[in-house]
Amino acid sequence: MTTVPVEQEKVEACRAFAADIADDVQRFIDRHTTVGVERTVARAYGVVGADAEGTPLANALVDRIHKAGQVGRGVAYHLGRALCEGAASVQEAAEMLAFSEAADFGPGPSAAEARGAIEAATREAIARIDSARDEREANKAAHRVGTAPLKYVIVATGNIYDDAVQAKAAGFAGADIVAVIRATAQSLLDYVPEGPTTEGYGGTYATQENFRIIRRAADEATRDTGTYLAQTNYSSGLCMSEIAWMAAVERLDMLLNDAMYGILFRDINMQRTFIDQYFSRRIIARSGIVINTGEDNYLTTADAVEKAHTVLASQFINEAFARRAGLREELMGLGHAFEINPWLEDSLLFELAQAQLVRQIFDRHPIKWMPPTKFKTGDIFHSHVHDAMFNLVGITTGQSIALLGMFSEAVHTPLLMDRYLSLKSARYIFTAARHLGDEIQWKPGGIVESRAREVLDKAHALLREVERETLWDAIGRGAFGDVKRTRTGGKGYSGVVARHPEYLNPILEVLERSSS
Amino acid sequence: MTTVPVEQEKVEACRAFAADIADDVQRFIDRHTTVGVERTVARAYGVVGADAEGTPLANALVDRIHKAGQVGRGVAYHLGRALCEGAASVQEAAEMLAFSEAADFGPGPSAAEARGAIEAATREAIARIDSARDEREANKAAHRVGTAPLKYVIVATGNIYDDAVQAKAAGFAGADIVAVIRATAQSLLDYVPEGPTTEGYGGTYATQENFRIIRRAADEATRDTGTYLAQTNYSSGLCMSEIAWMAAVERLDMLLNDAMYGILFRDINMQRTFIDQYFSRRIIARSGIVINTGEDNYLTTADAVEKAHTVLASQFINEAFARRAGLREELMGLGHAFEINPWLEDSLLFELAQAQLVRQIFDRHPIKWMPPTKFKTGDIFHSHVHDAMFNLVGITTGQSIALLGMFSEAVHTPLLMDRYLSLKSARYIFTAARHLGDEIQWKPGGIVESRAREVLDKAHALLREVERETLWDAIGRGAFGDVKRTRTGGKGYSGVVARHPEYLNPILEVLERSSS
Amino acid sequence: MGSMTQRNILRAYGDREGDGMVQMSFTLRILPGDRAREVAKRFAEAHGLREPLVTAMEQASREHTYFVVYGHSQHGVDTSDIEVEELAAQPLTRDQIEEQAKKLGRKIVVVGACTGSDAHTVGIDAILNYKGFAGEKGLESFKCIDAHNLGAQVENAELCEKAKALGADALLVSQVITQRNCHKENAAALVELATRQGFRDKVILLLGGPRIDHNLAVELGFDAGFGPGTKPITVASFLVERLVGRV
Amino acid sequence: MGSMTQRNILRAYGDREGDGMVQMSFTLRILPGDRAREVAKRFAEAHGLREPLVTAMEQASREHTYFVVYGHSQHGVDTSDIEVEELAAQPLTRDQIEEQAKKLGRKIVVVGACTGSDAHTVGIDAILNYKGFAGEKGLESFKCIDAHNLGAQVENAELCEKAKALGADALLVSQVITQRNCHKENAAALVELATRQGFRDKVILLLGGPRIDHNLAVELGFDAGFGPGTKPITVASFLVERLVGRV
Ligand code: B12
Ligand code: B12
Ligand SMILES: Cc1ncc(COP(=O)(O)O)c(C=O)c1O
Ligand SMILES: Cc1ncc(COP(=O)(O)O)c(C=O)c1O
Repeated sequence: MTTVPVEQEKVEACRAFAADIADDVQRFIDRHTTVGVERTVARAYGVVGADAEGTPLANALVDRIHKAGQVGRGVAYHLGRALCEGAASVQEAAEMLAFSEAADFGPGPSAAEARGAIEAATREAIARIDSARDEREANKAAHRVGTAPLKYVIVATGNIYDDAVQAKAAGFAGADIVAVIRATAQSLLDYVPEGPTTEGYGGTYATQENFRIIRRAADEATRDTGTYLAQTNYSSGLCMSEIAWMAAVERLDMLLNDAMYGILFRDINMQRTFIDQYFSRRIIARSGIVINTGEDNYLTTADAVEKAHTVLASQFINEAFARRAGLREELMGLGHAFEINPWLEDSLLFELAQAQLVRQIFDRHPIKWMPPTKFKTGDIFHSHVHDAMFNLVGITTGQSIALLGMFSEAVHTPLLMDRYLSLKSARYIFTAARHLGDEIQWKPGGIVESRAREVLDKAHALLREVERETLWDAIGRGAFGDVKRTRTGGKGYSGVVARHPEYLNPILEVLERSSS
Repeated sequence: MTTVPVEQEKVEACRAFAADIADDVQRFIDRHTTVGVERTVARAYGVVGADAEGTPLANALVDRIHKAGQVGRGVAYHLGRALCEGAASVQEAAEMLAFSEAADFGPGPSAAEARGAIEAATREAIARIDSARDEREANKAAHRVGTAPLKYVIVATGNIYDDAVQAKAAGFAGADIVAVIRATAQSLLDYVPEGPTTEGYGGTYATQENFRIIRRAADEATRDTGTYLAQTNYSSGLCMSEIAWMAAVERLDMLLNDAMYGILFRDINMQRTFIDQYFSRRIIARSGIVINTGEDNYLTTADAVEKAHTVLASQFINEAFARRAGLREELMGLGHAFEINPWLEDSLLFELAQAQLVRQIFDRHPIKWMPPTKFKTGDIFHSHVHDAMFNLVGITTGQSIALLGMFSEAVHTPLLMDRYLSLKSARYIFTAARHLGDEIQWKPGGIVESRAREVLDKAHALLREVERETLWDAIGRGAFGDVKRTRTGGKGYSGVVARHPEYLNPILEVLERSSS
Repeated sequence: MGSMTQRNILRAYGDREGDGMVQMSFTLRILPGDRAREVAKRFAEAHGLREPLVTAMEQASREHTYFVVYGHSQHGVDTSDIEVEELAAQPLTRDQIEEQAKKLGRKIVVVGACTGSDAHTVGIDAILNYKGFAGEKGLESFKCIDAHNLGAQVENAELCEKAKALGADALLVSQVITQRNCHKENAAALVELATRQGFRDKVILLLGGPRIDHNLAVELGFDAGFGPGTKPITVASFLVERLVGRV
Repeated sequence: MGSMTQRNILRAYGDREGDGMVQMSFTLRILPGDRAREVAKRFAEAHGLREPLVTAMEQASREHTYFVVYGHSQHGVDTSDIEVEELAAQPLTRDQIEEQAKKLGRKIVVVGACTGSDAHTVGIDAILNYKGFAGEKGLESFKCIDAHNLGAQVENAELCEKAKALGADALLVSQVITQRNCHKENAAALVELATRQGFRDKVILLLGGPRIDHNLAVELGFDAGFGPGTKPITVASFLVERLVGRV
């Protein structure tokens, strides 16, 4: 496989900076929880259902506790306490706590007592993740699994039943992974909608039932084609960890999940995001889901030549956070993208350099390679060629997961035909250039090598700076994606809560003990 | 620039075989003429016009001489004789010889006398080629000239006035070279039609007036864009040398011209073709026109992996013939093509190997690189991607002239829009991968290197065989393009004539003295 | 029960049932701008596209602009009344063909050519020659078939002569060049010639080529037409069935 | 002379004047085959394509087939009656804008946002921010303009509040997400809100985005619309002309 020279000491120095950066934030994370985390715990304990307006019980429950100022003890404490005090089940306990006049959030039994009461439910919660994981693995073992670069396509009709049709069509046409893009506004919703949904703009809501519908379709496609069709969705936004949990129990294979994306691109509060990502990743690690980070997005707002190093720096940080949440490298699908101005001389060499560099530095990671989007226009013919070059760089540099470009990128979320043609083109190029990467050696000191060196150098410099100023401040001054955010600004800040000294979260404890 | 290892001794051996092969045929050529050659001579002397049925005077003249069994003396002899005998001009002489009862083809003055009579006309004929050449060169010097790979596109509306519109559009859209494809049947016509034409299938007739119309359009485009727009057409078929002459005096820049294409692909008699190609190339050499040979065609009937070496072998032969006609390497646009089954694993590596090999072996030659056609389907979207890979290999291996693929290849001769998109795509890839070739070193002993070695080895073996059996017999058994032809079969055989011991062709003599 | 014909209207499918989404591209002699976009929209609307979206508008010459448009097509096709012979549907197997052909008591004589000024041999070779096409051997490889391939650039008159001389059961004509319908003229001329020469009814006439389909061939007076991707076995199967009947 | 309006019918151009050649692609819920090809042809014919040629027919799912068709469009557009404001036609120069704006005696206050759940800031940033777009600086860079960029995901209500608080001369709204016309709903809702709040007539409302054009914006109740590739100076020019008049 082709290589560019990578200074190992520099890489290690980057990892060391990233470790410091993450440790600083991790200390904060370990002392806090959020309403999102607690709703996830509630769901894991089996709290289900929603009221007539669609407010999930998990929300009603946690909101009430929050109103009482008692989220810091952990929802597990309150549920455990209710069980101690006679509730017949977690569900009953949750309903009581959410709606009953009798609910008491004042002083009560000790955390140890509550923990005891909920211990069986804790075991069940974990068993549910584990058995879904086993089922996923059995299913994969029983079928052919695609070879890298895995062909990843999105569906986004807004209607989950149409999405299912499209997902199966994608499987037929050769996709390895299918993602149902979320509706535009969902990441800002502080709850996960219930049931199947048929109306969404720019995508379809992520709901547990929708996950099931697509899983069923993907399983059918798997049986039909003999090749395992993986499913992915977004563990992002204000319900990051809840969705991670739903994905875990519904056998999703991957999740878009990034330590900083929500902050930068959805203006979600930093503290909230950091805490949520941690818990989401603990679940993901246990479940054996592959995450996909979102560094590609930086290049949609910042220039891909000037700011290439911010992608690399961010990958080191995402890696450091992921490691602190127990993920092994094989589950870390770090994201990067082919977003250089295509009309720039030698843009392809720059893309090759970056792709190669990331591939080598994160050699055990299932790197996620994103197609051109920003410079796409409605000239669908040309757009198709642009994607072809992306496919070529992908196979040449051995990317793991290739989110295939769509020729209609600048027009609409993909039609069935767009996806078919995208898959056909990828199949052609991945076949025609199968061993191109093995064949190429880069000219010493040439454009590709120099560019790779430059990007690593700059990433190193940036990480040193971020380490000095802390990640909080670095984001504050726009270090990533040219976007600036403040520590207490953004959505969801009110859902951040300091942990009580006796904070109880037995599920997190189990997860923290296990390694993925 | 990237290289594959090329055994120089083997290349030299190939050239030596090719020299023997061509010498054998050249001995035959030097003893013969054809009606086509003689019509060309007549035209060069200024014989113009056609009768009401459209039969050109040059044809009427030579046919009559042929009927009299006197073509072997050369049309120059007959014209010269008529001048000796009182004709006021070559044109008058021609008319008399073609139509008059008084025309006498029996014994007459000596060749020397006839030569003397036509000497002034000989000088004028040559001067006309030379001044057209000077004009072309001045025009090029006054404008920007495209950089390699030159972007070559075809127009083929059937109507010369539409062709002119399309040619200008191509110039606007960035073409460096424009070819007007010929009507399907023209190469089998044993005359060149007169005047502008507006009806042709699969292309537009090559006529002198049509050449002028396109030259005018191309000159306008040149002035408009500031980049010289070159013009090309086909010196092929039964009127090979006549068209070469028309192209020379009408300032065309290139000509499709191949020593064997007519034999193999139009079933034109071998002897006829060899003689015609020689004279056509003598004119071409004087005129400074770049020829494009047609080895790409082999891969439309034979398999591009199995028969890649036949392309290379044929290039050596075409080179040897061209050299014998006085062409310098800088005018030899040897043809090859990107025609491997795109669904074959590593097809792109094989294409790279072949393109690179040809580039290196013929390093001073303006190599002509032909796009995929055979495996094109009516899926225009995919076809566009297929062409993109062709463009990529072209820029990477430094091809000189790239005939750009059209996404509608399997559908129709290109529409204005098809050409626009093709040029746009080439512009993108030539820019984005400008220095890719400089950056790549091929893995020693890898797929690319091994393939290049294999092709050269096989070409060497084939040339050795052809040398042994002679080219006549090699073609007889289908050595090229999987097509078999016999020495006396095919069209136009009746137009082959042994030269009289006193054969007169003063124009050829001048051309043979000059070097291009 | 009731014999109501069921109407079955097919509409285009983008990503939602019934959305009617289609894509068009075209060139107009107009320069890009707000006005040109409006013209392109109306042009698309004239074709029955609702809410057309002009996604590309690029100047392609000093006078022309190239457009890409998406829109919701209002049109549908009633598929219930479309009857088309699916020639390729279920060809006989090679063994069935040989078996069935025995009933004829002699070989089936076929003569093929690419006619007129058309020099594209690859298609007719694919059907006739031993070597065949995409791994499937041509008619020459069938024991029951005596195949003659006259190659390309064959004049209709020459083809008819040969056919008569060889006592052909079937004439196989390939037409690849189709610019301004020259294939139609050439093909129709052959049928006329065979009719004039009085043997039209004694032979099976097959037409093939990348832009040929069964309906077109029948319109032109042929017995059947074969389009892109045709396999030799489909042709053999058709011939045997016509000459001997279905297995 | 006579005042006859000249009709000027534009037809598509392939490679010969008047050939009407257009390309279409679409997906139908049918499996590939001779019948499907016929259906695709009829579908194309329904759009006004003569002699449609189905050039691609590939199965894209268990139930769907993707088609490419070429054909001669019978339709033409009468361009003589199409009147469209060419907003980008001749914008003022930067100097002219500054000069002209002086007549106002104060800065032009503009407030911009990408509204609703739409998070695409790049477009509105390109117009408003100093940095601008494709080398052209944004409205912020004009001395005569006081530009406020509220960013993305801004609710209409919030935008109106800010606009009133800042005494905005113009509201600049960006809408990028357009799936099933959500941009139209959201844009229309803003106009309604501004009307309800009684300041619709006191401000200039501009709408922009990759799928916006002037006509659409006007239909939705805005003063003008700006599509893909809009340059900040065109917007500045428009604003000055509206507020102060043409130079
Ligand atoms: C190879 C090729 C050539 C070769 C031909 C070599 C040869 N000996 O055949 C060469 C290079 C010589 C050539 C030359 C020209 N070509 Co050409 N050529 C092609 C090409 C690339 C592929 C055709 C092919 O071989 N297909 C593979 C075969 C297997 O497919 P097929 O023909 O469709 O056959 C299958 C079926 O149709 C069917 N079938 C076909 N015939 C028959 C007959 C019967 C009886 C049956 C049952 C079935 C059947 O079965 C076959 C197997 O499935 C096409 C573009 C393309 N990709 O399609 C252009 C193309 C056909 N050529 C074209 C043109 C214009 C020319 C030229 C006129 C160009 C020029 N002016 O120089 C010349 C002149 C040739 C002439 N007088 O005919 C145009 C035709 C445009 C049009 N629609 O009219 C095309 C479409 C390219 C283009 N876009 O311009 N060409
Ligand atoms: C960058 C991008 C993103 C970035 C946005 C980052 C950011 N901070 O802006 C990220 C990655 C976050 C993103 C996310 C999503 N995106 Co997005 N995105 C794009 C992309 C690639 C480019 C858009 C862009 O920046 N263009 C460059 C700017 C300069 O162009 P512009 O917006 O057209 O602006 C110009 C003019 O229109 C005009 N203009 C624009 N606004 C205004 C306003 C005024 C007043 C004026 C005068 C002029 C004006 O002037 C500008 C300069 O000329 C497009 C695809 C494409 N290539 O177009 C998809 C695209 C817009 N996204 C899309 C979707 C669906 C989404 C998601 C919903 C997907 C998902 N479910 O995850 C999310 C959610 C975002 C949300 N809630 O809105 C779809 C929209 C489909 C549709 N037609 O409805 C697109 C088309 C991609 C696709 N094919 O699916 N996206
Ligand atoms: C990490 C991550 N999360 C989520 C999303 C999707 O956006 P939304 O925030 O609308 O879910 C993306 C989009 O690229 C992403 O990279
Ligand atoms: C050398 C040469 N001559 C001529 C032609 C064109 O064909 P025709 O014989 O119809 O002129 C080609 C086509 O590729 C060619 O390569």
